[in-house]
Amino acid sequence: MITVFERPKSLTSAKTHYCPGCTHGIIHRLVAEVIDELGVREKTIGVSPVGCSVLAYNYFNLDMQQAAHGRAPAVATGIKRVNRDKVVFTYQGDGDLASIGTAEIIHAAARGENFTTIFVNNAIYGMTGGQMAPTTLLEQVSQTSPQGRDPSLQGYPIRMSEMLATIDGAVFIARVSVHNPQEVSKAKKAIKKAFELQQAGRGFTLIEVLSTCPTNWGLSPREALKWLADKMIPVYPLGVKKTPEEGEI
Amino acid sequence: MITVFERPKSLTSAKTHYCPGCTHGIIHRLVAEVIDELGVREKTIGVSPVGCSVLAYNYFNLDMQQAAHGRAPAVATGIKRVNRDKVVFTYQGDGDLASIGTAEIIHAAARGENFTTIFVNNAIYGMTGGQMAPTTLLEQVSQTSPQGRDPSLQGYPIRMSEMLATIDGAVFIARVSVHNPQEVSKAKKAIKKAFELQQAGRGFTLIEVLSTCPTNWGLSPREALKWLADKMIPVYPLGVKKTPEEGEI
Amino acid sequence: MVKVLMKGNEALAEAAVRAGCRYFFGYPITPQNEIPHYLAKRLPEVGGVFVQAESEIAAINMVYGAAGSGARVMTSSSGPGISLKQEGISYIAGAELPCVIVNMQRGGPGLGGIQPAQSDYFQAVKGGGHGDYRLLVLAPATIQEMVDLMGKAFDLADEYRNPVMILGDGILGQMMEAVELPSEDLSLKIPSKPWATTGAKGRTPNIINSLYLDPLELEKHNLHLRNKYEQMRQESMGETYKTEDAELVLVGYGSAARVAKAVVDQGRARGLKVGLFRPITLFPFPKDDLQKACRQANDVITVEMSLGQLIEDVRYNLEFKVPVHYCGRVGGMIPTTRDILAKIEVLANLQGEGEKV
Amino acid sequence: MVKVLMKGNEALAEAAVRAGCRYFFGYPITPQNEIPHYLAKRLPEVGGVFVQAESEIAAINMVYGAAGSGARVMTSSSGPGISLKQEGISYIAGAELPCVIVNMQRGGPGLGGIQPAQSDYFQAVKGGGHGDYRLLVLAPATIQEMVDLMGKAFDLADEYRNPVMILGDGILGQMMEAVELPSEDLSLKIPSKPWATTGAKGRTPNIINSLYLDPLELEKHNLHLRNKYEQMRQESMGETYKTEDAELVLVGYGSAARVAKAVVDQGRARGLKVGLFRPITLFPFPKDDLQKACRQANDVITVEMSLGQLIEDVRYNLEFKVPVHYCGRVGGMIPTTRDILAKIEVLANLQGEGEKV
Amino acid sequence: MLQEIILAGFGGQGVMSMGQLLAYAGLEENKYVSWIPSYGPEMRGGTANCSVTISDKEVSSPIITEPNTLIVLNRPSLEKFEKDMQPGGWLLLNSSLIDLEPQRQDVNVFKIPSVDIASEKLNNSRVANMIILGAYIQLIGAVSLESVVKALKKVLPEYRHDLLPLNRQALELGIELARKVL
Amino acid sequence: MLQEIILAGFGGQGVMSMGQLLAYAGLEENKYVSWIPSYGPEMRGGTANCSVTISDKEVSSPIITEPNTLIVLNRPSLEKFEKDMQPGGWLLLNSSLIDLEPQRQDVNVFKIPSVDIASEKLNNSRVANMIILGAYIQLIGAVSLESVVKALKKVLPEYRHDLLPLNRQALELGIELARKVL
Amino acid sequence: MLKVEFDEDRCKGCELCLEACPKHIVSMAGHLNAMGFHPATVLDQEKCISCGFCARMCPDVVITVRKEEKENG
Amino acid sequence: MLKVEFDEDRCKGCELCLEACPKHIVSMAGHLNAMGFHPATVLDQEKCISCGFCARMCPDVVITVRKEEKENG
Ligand SMILES: Cc1ncc(C[n+]2csc(CCOP(=O)(O)OP(=O)(O)O)c2C)c(N)n1
Ligand SMILES: Cc1ncc(C[n+]2csc(CCOP(=O)(O)OP(=O)(O)O)c2C)c(N)n1
Ligand code: SF4
Ligand code: SF4
Ligand code: SF4
Ligand code: SF4
Ligand code: SF4
Ligand code: SF4
Ligand SMILES: [Mg+2]
Ligand SMILES: [Mg+2]
Repeated sequence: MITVFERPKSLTSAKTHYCPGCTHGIIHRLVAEVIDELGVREKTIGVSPVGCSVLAYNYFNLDMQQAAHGRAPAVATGIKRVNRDKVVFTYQGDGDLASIGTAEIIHAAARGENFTTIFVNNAIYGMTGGQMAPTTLLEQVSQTSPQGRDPSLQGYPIRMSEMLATIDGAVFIARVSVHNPQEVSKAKKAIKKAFELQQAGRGFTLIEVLSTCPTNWGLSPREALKWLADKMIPVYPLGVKKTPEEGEI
Repeated sequence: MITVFERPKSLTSAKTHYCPGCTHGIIHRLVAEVIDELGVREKTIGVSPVGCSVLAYNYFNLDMQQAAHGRAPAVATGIKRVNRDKVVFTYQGDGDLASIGTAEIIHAAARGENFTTIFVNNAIYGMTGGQMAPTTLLEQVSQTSPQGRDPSLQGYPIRMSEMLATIDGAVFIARVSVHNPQEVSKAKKAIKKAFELQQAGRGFTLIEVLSTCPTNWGLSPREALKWLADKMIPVYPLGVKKTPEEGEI
Repeated sequence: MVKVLMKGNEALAEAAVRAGCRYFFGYPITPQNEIPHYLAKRLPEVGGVFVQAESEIAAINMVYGAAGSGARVMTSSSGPGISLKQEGISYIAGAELPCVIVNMQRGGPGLGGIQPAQSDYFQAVKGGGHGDYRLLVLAPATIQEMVDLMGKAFDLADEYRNPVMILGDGILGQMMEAVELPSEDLSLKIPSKPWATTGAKGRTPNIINSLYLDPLELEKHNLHLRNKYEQMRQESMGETYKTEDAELVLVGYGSAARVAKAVVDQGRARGLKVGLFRPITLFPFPKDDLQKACRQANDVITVEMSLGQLIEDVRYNLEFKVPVHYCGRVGGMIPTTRDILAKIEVLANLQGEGEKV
Repeated sequence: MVKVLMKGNEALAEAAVRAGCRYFFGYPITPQNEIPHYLAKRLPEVGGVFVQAESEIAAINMVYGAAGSGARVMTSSSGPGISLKQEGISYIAGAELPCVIVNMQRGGPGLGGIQPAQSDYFQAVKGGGHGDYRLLVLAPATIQEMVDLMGKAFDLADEYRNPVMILGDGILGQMMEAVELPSEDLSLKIPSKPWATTGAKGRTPNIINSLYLDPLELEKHNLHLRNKYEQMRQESMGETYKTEDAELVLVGYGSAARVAKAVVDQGRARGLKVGLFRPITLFPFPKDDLQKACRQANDVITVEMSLGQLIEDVRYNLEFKVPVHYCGRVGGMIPTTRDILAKIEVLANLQGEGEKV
Repeated sequence: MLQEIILAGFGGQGVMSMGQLLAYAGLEENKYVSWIPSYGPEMRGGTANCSVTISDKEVSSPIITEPNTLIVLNRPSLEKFEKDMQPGGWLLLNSSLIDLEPQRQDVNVFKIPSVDIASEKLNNSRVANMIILGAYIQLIGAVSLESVVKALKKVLPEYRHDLLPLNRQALELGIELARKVL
Repeated sequence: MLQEIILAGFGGQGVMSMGQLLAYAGLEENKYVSWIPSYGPEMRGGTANCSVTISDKEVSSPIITEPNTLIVLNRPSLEKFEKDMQPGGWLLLNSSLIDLEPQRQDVNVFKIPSVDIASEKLNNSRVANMIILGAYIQLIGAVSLESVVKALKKVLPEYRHDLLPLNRQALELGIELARKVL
Repeated sequence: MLKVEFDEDRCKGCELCLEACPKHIVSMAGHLNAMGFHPATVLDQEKCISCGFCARMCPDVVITVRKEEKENG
Repeated sequence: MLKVEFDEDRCKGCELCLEACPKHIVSMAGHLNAMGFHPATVLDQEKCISCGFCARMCPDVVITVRKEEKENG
């Protein structure tokens, strides 16, 4: 018998604190698998955000820094400028990256900082108990949009990937999802491509991963996957938003 | 004889502290003319930034608030939410709006805040003596890009208008220039349209105005106009980047 | 009015509404999230506005704009978020705008933890932001007091045109206690604000500003502010409990003072002459009341949930006339009556010995 | 070595380079802009990196990342920018990372002005950010001292794994003075940093973190930090000038101390027994040296460019044993020798009268 | 009288509202009461708990480190809190879900298969908590049945007041069970 | 000896480097020196100024509120600073550009049409400042000609050392002019 | 060795694996694990095609999947 | 009244008006104004077509432009 699937080396054996069915766990694993496959575990430095994934430093079997809320791209800039030959990534939620950390992610992209961002968009603030995120859908109920998000009061969802794709320093931007095994495979491919471009010194790369928050969506884990597919994807279309010209790589 | 051109009422008679030939002065005047023409001087509240135009509160004959560096859109949000029937605008430089205030402008746009931003892009930090701005051109020399802006060290210029045009809450985004009388007229029309859309309660409007900084560009005022036309416009193409669908207004 | 059980954060939010607050700008952070949650529902009911800002920085600057337009407005946060607001707070103080800022303290530094602490004392009372400015700082110890001080906070803010901070902690925010709310006074008198930016209709323009390029002008402005801070002294408040004959006085504020109060009774039960002084305003510090409360004291102990911050102000305000000792827990730990009693007994013994010499 | 004339900001920047600093992250603000201007040119020459961050917040968090990776790294700013860094500074202190932060103070609050001031004293020494932490704070009074303290700052930062602040002001940043630079020591010994994140090659992962969800753990961490701060006391430094027989001691730091020093000579020329105590470390405050310097003093005057901040620490550290008076200018104004002499003479007269009674 | 109660169970088991009910009942009797939840980024489905104080005097800290009453609805909660109990206190446990034996010999233990009883006797497993609360009333006597019922009226929204009789029944069942033990 | 000099003129007139040269010359003579510019968002083309202290003692504050020497190159500067001068001090003014008469009777005034002289005598208006500096050397004697020339060598980049003779000539011309006055 | 193996004590009972399995052979056990969840399990190992879908969807890295080695190669 | 009038003391001598004038009639005066600039001026008022270009480009609102009223209208 050969093993076709087991825990990647770049994950520790710690049990996560994530809620049952929360897809943060899948995304962690994908990142770890990619690091394993590229053989860069001992030269990778990760940055965990403030959000449900704040404790990612306990789960990745890597050198890690824990960054202030929204500032992971700045922290990663500091790390990468010192460790030019290492692989650096940030792992950030939508509150972290698309709200308080808007300036940091945009300017890391504009500077073409040579690291990779894994952007976990679950359309909610998970850790603090379900407040509206910039990515919360119209009509979605949250603790701070109790009547459902109303554009005249709370504005419109932001499509970060599309926005970041307008920036010259960003070389690869893609939106993926993890709501079924096929999409999980695609997500992994995109993450791998981003890391490879980083290794080639190409500049800023970001993978937006649509993710579930069953707890704060008030759904079962399985319902949450369906909600993601049915409600989120129409607003946040999957696909590559920016990529280096064909043949360039 | 009829007067075809004189000082608008919405400007005070104070002499400005701007350097000779600095087009901040032209842009001030255009905003004041529009306010005069719309007859809203007594119901307009302006927000001045931190930058060369910090003292705009001395030049506009209006109720004004002076905002912290980059935070004018947040201040304007506070003002407009209290004064729903008033006209509110911010006046911001490129360091203010495109660097430290990136998050504030993007989220004011995303919330569709019903005010108007006059964004003065002169590709430099004027007030602090000529440091690189996010909008500084590649190869442009500044105090903090002494060898000329090199994308591998300092990244790429940001096109804020194009980026903001991806945001649903923004209704009208245009880039104009003031390097000759024709463009000045067009700039005024764009500003007027933005204010009118605000009065109609349509949401966030922004006019990016390409402007000169002869002092920190190291050029005479007339050379500066030429540099703007020859060097800046190719990187920052003029035009409407987003507008409400035809017929909607 | 009947007493109801309410969570501290919610009671505080409702009290703000009843004090005429119609604008809230904030950003989520534990342990104060029930304030935005409550107000997101409640403010629209009274024609007010709730905005979840993109960050604490945006929130405090929205407060600046709204306060400059004459509204009763507040924001709330905790540790890291309050740090981010420091520039904005300094601007608000510099531009002399009235508003209320709530800090439900948690353990630090850095991300720290989310359990109750009092580690932001200095930041609140000495001015964590740049420049010579002060906040009025109110420190409730019960939910009832939190509610009562909320009304007071808005009044003081308007009176002095100065930001007022309510310095609570995770306990006060999260716990439920019986509380009596003030009535919804529809004829609430909010002072008129002729300086506010509302559009210069029929008057010269109003300017909200903190910039004074001429140093002589800025000095004048600073001296004006200092006068105001001096004036504020008259607002200082403190509570004394059994200090008349107290040979040992505990000093603590907020949640820590609750524990200290219980210790007074337990200590007295053991025959120790213990009393409590509880500052209610932390700035201005109730110096005279403290000195009076410690008149008989041989020793003073500060009970605090910080590494020794309050103790500096207590020593300072007692002018080193009485030895002041520290008894505290930090990082989310709460001093227990046992901790404090133990400390008291050590002192009592020492003193006994001291007297023998 | 020969002395050269250098602008304070540039001398400081060059001294940082010679102390092994290879990374600078900052954002423009007057009156410290010559630091980034200089380093934008200089750092690439020595294989270092200069990044103009998008904001002060980004800058301090870049410092966090670089410091966590083991580099000698610094940032600099002034008033409003330093306020914005408070959250980041608290994180750096919490995660115990070494770095140097420069504050070239200007007048506040809010946008204030851009002329020299010392109004950020409390923010620097009491911790303007949240949580119980302290910075080591160094206050040079000359450009030479600024250069000398820069090397010291990096060493102390590494030794204590703590952020060190250099608290200057617009005068020290903008003026030129003669200065002797340390040699470019290519064999500079920077301590090894086995805790840094460099990729977990052949070892268990390193984690840079300030989060401790368990309050007992966070308390432990806080107590560890407190021990460190206690340890730092041994680093306290102060300068005395003619205090041996001084009946009146002036206390001031930085630029204000320069003026005070001139006053000592002028006062002595008039037959007054005046001396100066100048704290060089503001945290830890050189308490013993201060007390020693004031042994003969009937009066102490703080000379400060703030509304009365230093005075609180001076009183505290003198334990109210000597009356302490205030003599200051604010908002960008500089105390003149005339101001101070006038104050001294008032005191001298009062005392004369006092003695008659 | 000083009752320091910790109530703990899985997230969805209703320990929070049970605690609030107790606090409200104390308030009905003009006692000083406080309630405080544990809060933190603990895994949902993990342990949730709250602390309730009912006292004749002002409540010092609402955070309880050594409860004199512990009400646990699941096994991890028992494991977590048992060791902190004051000697002589009461430990009430939901034996329908907890198969573990308590370790402490110096506390009084009362096991109630509350879910089973609720299902069997009242045909509604959702009032299991009320049975435990009934037992608490009987065993400790800190609040009366009437106070709890009054509190329920306040806590339940008007349109659900039809549930009051059922809840009262459950409370009485708990009282009955506990009475047998004493 | 305590020289507190304010030098002021339009932005482009070179007052800043003139001040630095003076400070350097003082340093050559092992004096305590300081130099500090005015800084602020003043309009370019407006008034720029710097303060130079040359002293036998440590410099207290480099910011000068009452200069004993004032060197002004344009009219607004004269208007701005004249009133602050110490009585008995020296006021040197560039009369090529300043048509205004000084008001103060209690200071010594020396007017030099430096631009005209530089153009006429040296065929190079750019060394006008050096003529004024020469006058300063002669009138006040705080630093010597040799020190200023040494300082120039340090301040000028190597490849422009060919300008040294011309500058020396200008300095000497200024000395000469001032000598006649005394 | 089993084709599909569950590290039962890590399972949070979220059922994502159950949803993902093309062979519908994943079920939730009747008992509770140490964390208090009904853990997922595969009873009919025979039917498993080692596609790994279950493991790919498991957020908690509970599942190891193995394949029979082909006879040749 | 002049067609094009300069508030001389506000002029900063930037020459933007000079550059803008289609009739090339704006010139810089030989003297300095109070701020120390050579102010702009139009000597040949006759040639002015009142197009306002100069005023539109002036950052310092120095210029007032007037037009002769048409006889009819
Ligand atoms: C400066 C600061 N502000 C706010 C918080 C509180 N906070 C912690 S996590 C979080 C939101 C996280 O949401 P998101 O980034 O979407 O991550 P998720 O939990 O959804 O994965 C917030 C606001 C904080 N810790 N620091
Ligand atoms: C928080 C803060 N950071 C930095 C500064 C210093 N500062 C003042 S103006 C300015 C840049 C202004 O540039 P820009 O916005 O482009 O305006 P311009 O002067 O070019 O019109 C900076 C960095 C400040 N006042 N406050
Ligand atoms: S709260 Fe939401 S995002 Fe956070 S762990 Fe739970 S399910 Fe995941
Ligand atoms: S510095 Fe530049 S932007 Fe500022 S006033 Fe002068 S020319 Fe204008
Ligand atoms: S490996 Fe495939 S077939 Fe086997 S249990 Fe998992 S999902 Fe089902
Ligand atoms: S996906 Fe993983 S955690 Fe969820 S039920 Fe299956 S094995 Fe358990
Ligand atoms: S109005 Fe037109 S024609 Fe007349 S001076 Fe001005 S630009 Fe020239
Ligand atoms: S554009 Fe205005 S300021 Fe410039 S030269 Fe002409 S009139 Fe003078
Ligand atoms: Mg999220
Ligand atoms: Mg600019």
